[in-house]
Amino acid sequence: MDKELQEIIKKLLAEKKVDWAIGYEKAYDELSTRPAFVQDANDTARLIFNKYCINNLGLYLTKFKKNKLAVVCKGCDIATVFELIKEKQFSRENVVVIGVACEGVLDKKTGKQLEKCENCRVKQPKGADFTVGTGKDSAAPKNFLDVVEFEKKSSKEKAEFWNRQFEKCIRCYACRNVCPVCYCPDCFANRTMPEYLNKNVDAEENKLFHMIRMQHVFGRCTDCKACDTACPVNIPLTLLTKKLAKDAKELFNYESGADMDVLPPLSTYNEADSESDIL
Amino acid sequence: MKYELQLKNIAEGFRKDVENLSQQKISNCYQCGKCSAGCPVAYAMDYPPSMIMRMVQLGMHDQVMSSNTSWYCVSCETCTTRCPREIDIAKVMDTLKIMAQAGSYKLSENEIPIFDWIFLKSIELTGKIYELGLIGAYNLLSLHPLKDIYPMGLKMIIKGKINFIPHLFYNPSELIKNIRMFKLIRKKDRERIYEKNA
Amino acid sequence: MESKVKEINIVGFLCNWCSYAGADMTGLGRNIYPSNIKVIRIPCTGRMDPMMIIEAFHNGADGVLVSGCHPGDCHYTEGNFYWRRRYPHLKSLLEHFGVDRRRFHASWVSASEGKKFAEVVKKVYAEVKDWKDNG
Amino acid sequence: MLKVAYFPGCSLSSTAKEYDISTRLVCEDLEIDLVEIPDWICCGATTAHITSELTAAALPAKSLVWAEKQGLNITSPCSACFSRLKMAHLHIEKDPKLKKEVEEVIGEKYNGKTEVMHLTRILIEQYGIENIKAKIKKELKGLKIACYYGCLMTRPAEVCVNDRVENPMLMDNLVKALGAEPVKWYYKTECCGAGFSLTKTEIARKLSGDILKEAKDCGADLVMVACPLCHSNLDARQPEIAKLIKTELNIPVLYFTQVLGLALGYNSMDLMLNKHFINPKPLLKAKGIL
Amino acid sequence: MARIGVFVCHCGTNISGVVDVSRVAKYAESLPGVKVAVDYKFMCSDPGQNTIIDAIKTHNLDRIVVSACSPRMHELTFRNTLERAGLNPYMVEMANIREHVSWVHSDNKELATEKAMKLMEMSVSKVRRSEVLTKMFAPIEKRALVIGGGIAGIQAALDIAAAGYKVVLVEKESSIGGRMAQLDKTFPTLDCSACILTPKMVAVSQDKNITLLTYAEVTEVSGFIGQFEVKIKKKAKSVNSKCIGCGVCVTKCPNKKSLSDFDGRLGPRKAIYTLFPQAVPNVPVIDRETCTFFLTGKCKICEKVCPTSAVDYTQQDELITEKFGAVVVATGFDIYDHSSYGEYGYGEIKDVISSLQFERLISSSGPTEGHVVRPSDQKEVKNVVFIQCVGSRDESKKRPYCSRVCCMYTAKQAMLLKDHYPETQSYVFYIDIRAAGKNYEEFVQRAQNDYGVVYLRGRVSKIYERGNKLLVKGADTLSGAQVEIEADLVVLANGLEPRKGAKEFSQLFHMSSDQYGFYNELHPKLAPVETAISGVFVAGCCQSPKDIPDTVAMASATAAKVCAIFAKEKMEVEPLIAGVNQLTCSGCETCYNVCPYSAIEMKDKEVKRGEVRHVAEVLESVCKGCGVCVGACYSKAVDLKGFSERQILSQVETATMPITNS
Repeated sequence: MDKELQEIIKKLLAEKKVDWAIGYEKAYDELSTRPAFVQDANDTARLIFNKYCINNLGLYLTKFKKNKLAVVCKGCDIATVFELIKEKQFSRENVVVIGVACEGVLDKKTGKQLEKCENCRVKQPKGADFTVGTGKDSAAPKNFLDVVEFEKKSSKEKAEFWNRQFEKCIRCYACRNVCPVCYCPDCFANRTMPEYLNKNVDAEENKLFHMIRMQHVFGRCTDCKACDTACPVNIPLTLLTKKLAKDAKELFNYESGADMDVLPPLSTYNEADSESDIL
Repeated sequence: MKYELQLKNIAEGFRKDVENLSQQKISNCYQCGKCSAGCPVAYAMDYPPSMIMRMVQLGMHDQVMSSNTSWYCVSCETCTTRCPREIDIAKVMDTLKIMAQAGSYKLSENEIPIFDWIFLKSIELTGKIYELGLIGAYNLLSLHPLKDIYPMGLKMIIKGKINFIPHLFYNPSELIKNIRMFKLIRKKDRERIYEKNA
Repeated sequence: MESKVKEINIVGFLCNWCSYAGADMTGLGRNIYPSNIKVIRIPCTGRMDPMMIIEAFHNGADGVLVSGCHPGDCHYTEGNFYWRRRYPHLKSLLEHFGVDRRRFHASWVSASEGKKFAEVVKKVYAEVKDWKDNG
Repeated sequence: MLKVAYFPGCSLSSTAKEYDISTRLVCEDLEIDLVEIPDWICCGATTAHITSELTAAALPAKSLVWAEKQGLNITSPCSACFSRLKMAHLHIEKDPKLKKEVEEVIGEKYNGKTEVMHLTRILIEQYGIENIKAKIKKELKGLKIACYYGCLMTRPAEVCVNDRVENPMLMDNLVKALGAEPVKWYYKTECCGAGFSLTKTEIARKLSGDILKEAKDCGADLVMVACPLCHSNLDARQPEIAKLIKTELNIPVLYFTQVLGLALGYNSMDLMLNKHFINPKPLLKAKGIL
Repeated sequence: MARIGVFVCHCGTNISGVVDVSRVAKYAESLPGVKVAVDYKFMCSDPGQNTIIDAIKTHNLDRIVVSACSPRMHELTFRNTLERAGLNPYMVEMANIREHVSWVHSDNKELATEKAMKLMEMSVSKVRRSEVLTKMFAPIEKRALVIGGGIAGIQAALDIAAAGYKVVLVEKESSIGGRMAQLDKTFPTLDCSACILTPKMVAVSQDKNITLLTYAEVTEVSGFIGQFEVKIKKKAKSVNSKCIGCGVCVTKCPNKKSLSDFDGRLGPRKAIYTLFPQAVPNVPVIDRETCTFFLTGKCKICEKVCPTSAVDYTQQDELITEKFGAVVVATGFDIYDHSSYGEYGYGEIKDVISSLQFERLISSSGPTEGHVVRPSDQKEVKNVVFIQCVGSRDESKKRPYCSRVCCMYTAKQAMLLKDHYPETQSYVFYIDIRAAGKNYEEFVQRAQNDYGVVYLRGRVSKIYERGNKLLVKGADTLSGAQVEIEADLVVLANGLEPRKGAKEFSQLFHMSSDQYGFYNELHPKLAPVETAISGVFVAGCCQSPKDIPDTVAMASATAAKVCAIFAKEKMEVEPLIAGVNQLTCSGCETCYNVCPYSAIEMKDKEVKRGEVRHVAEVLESVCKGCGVCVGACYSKAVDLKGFSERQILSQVETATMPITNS
């Protein structure tokens, strides 16, 4: 499988179809991988794909967007690429998507498979230019059981829960930095005019940061779990990103990255939109 | 003119009492007279309905209570149906009757309260109306012992239209339940009226 | 525990063309409503940046009301349609973070609905008070 | 098959037995299942609502609760009972405080799920004029009928579902379907003074007299009613009224179920036509219906 | 550091009666940046404004907060004040402590004062973040559109044309004239309606500045003051411009199946018709829904008899698009349809007629040539009952308002009837007589004293049809008596209501309307002909019921307003529009997608030296300042002048802060 992947990229680079290829390579131990950026057709041998390739390489597309790129994508990462294309961060012609079949990736800290891989319906990538390997999609659709369970709590319990979580937050912004759709040139969190966010690190300010970030990525977040995995203090951000996915689906029947022709939910409207709850 | 308006009565909440008990906005009446125009018994009333509404607005408590108007209301609801201000005038008339009976006014009318009392007593004790008892008791108490006996009453009996034996509950526990219910209602009613009058 | 009237703080965002004018109409009709609402004038509910609402709650507002033109009446044709999409999503998200649903409301109040505006504020006040008193 | 809870009411078990019998006959013929409410108590009629609001709501509520439990709609041929049931239903629905009190007093919950319909609506609207037409055995040709609706089944407007308050047509349509001719008159919904029948009889006499006279003037052969109170005023008091207004009246007053029964082929004994004070048989014989 | 002045208005006692204004001013002084705070009786008065100007000069102020009434009322006034004082006019903010405080919180003066302080503080916070803005100008298309060819539209068009500007008058019927053309005589002078209207109609047709589009409707509107773009559908008349109005076609047309709406459906109307004899333009139209030729393909009689071959069956509807600088809406009214009154016979009793039908009956150009006869049997009448307030002052019919003209026209009709038929007797049932107008009360008195009309104070409960008479059952509440009248004819005084489709029409312009559908004026007293949409004015009964003199006055007022716009070289537009900070724009095109005016352009642009990025740019002349883009932008790169993120955020922060040291 790695061989096939390497050959495809080698060819793309050799034929000058792309300037850079973004893939995975082995890192410091057997359980670690890291992004690899390849410019030379003869340098492709280090590219690999295995169950520890947890990163969403879509993140790097916005950083390299002046070049023609090839990117190795798990099925789930492709949604990110499409979402970014929809947001005009680069054009489809400038990206070669190399889909890799994936049987689920593991969190090396726990050794367990990520929760999102359980009911994955894109183990066999869809919409890629090249596909390597074959995967078997899950029959069951994505479930939101944990979100539904959490929603049942009273608002007081919810607030207390998040306060506890965000007390841990050190505002390292890792979640933002690994988020493929957090590509704003100047994040609101850094602004001073107006100062949306106090620079103090305390539970309330941290919560404010996360609330605004979540609002900003609504309808764009593909629930790729990059932020959740990156968080050094284990804040369950997945509970938030999944909520976004659930709301987008339930309120506007929208799935990020699924359909290239549909505008993000907040960029459009329908005259027949629900009026319930409006006084 | 017969009356002089007592300005303090206007403020003293007779209108509010009637409004609260009937849940009708009497201040909304603008005296168009449509109720009086259509009332089939207005000819027999001391004051036509629209005038009663005005008198309630102005707090003319004694005149309203001593007039026969509400007692002559036959509850045909013609006024209610046609009122352009959406006031349920028939219900206001009911309320006035209820207030009159609960209060200590000299009723301009005793036939109807007597009839109602017997009527409801009959329901309390038998669950249904016992016509013969009803008519008999009513005639006795209203001092017209022979009213309607001849020829109509007699003919009714001949035609088998009137039962001699009252209906009874098949199940005695139902009877007890019924009497208990009436007791509870009376208690609640007292609370209701006193609460409003207080 | 009964909270004091004074302690309840509601921020209202009213669109200039319908709801702000409607609130002016409330004044012309002398309809009394709770004084807890502090109104911020915005050109259109489409201008309503969700961040501002999050900031309002963050800063300690007990309730937020956003009010605009009825659908189809927007001065800018379609601004309120965009708001109508942001509102349910934002409400749901805020609720997820523990902002009770009784604290955040939206309404349509036209320039002639002075009475309705008073009713809306009373309703929002009652809901926020209910949240404050009963959790 | 239509199935409804049946509330006959006090009058139908005494002064208006013929209405009860003809109702049951006709419904059996049309295969409408009338389930009589066991141990129903009086609706409170014209007295409860002027004595206490709570009594007026609590008495019918017992029957409403029973019907609701059975999952049935409720009907009564008597307009007074119908009106009390319907008004109780509406008042309880509108006034949560009253609802609470009523539930306390009767010791049961009422959810407002049952619909109260007058028997005319059950037969003419729910069962359907066309279906009735199909069952007619004898057309009532040549009979001029004044349909009299009275107050209680038409007013207030909330009660008068699917028909006009001021000029109801429900029974007129039935009469037309039966082959008879509905008389165009304007006293359809005037009050007969039923509430005062026993107490202020002079008023009942005057009002009923106006109605009978108008019916006569408009050329009606008979008056058709759907209420035992109207009937006793128009029929049993007719001789007194005639004497009072010094006019020959002699208009038979029939229940609509009796008229319908005639068209369905029942004879005068079945329908207990002999119970009426004004004997309808000569008229019906003259028209060739009996 | 900003130098802010705060001015608190008493508004007589409107504000000071509830709010402790001196406490508000005192609190203002304690706020950072506030150099001076004063309260004054009437801030908007000349001395009030001069106080502001003086304060600006003495304290060297650069920003102003006025705590007074609604900014919708006086924001412009105070912007001008600042300009006169040499400041940028956009450096003023208003705190609305009248409509939003004193008038609505009079139940608790303490809380009201605290709220007033807070609102003032919020405005101080906002003005502290205000920026200098420069005025913008836009071109004006000096052509007016008048919609509706009734007396209001006619008057407005004539007045605007007289000032030398071009006018397009659009009327949906085949002739102008409107409701007034249906009337016989007018109150309180009893002069003939046609005699005073027809000369005006002719003047319209002869005015070189007026283009008359009859049988036409406005279908789409876009743009804004100075630059409205309007689509007008000209329905096919099937008669072209060669027509000389001889009327032969109408006479010869064999198809008279339909009833004339103009005549209140009391008489027939041909398939080819003019509305009435004095129609302007006097060109007939073919109603394609009833014309035999259009239904069956046979007939063509009108084509054969036409001496100028003006009949053209092939004509098609035509859609034209025109530009206008201002619009006058004068779409008029309908009368209330009394078929919802069951007690008056559900509109089915033939001899119970509407007031407009009576006008047609008694008009000599009407279907009976002026003979008042019963529609049921064409017999003459003796006793006539008039019932007022049908569809007016009736909550149960959702028409609680007074229609203002019915008392007067009922008196007029009763008098006309007596004039024509001295042996008749009229009875009028009324609730209150509302005759507020010059010579109006005298007119109603004359009806009672000189014409013997019997006025009975009460609403009619029911009309019974008895034989060929109508039995009217009413009451006279003054005497407390019930009344029964045997009448030959009953005339209902139908109230006025908005035209059917008024609501949909108002949405074309995004005008607001009240719950009945009457269009809302901008201010009930001080801007009675303006609407919330600048450049769109309303005249006549589409705004509320009114009589002819009021309508004409209102129409002339709209004309003055239109001329005032056209007299300017260029249109001043508020610079409260969006702007993009391209350094922070991420080029996601969200703003581009949501902009209702397509005022955002996406460009590849060098934003930093050597860095070309895909970014948004606002087209300043197109942007209307709605701010939808600001609400949608994640990167916080778009902002709205006058309602910037900094301003609103500071308002939010202030609003949620407790009042200090109060």
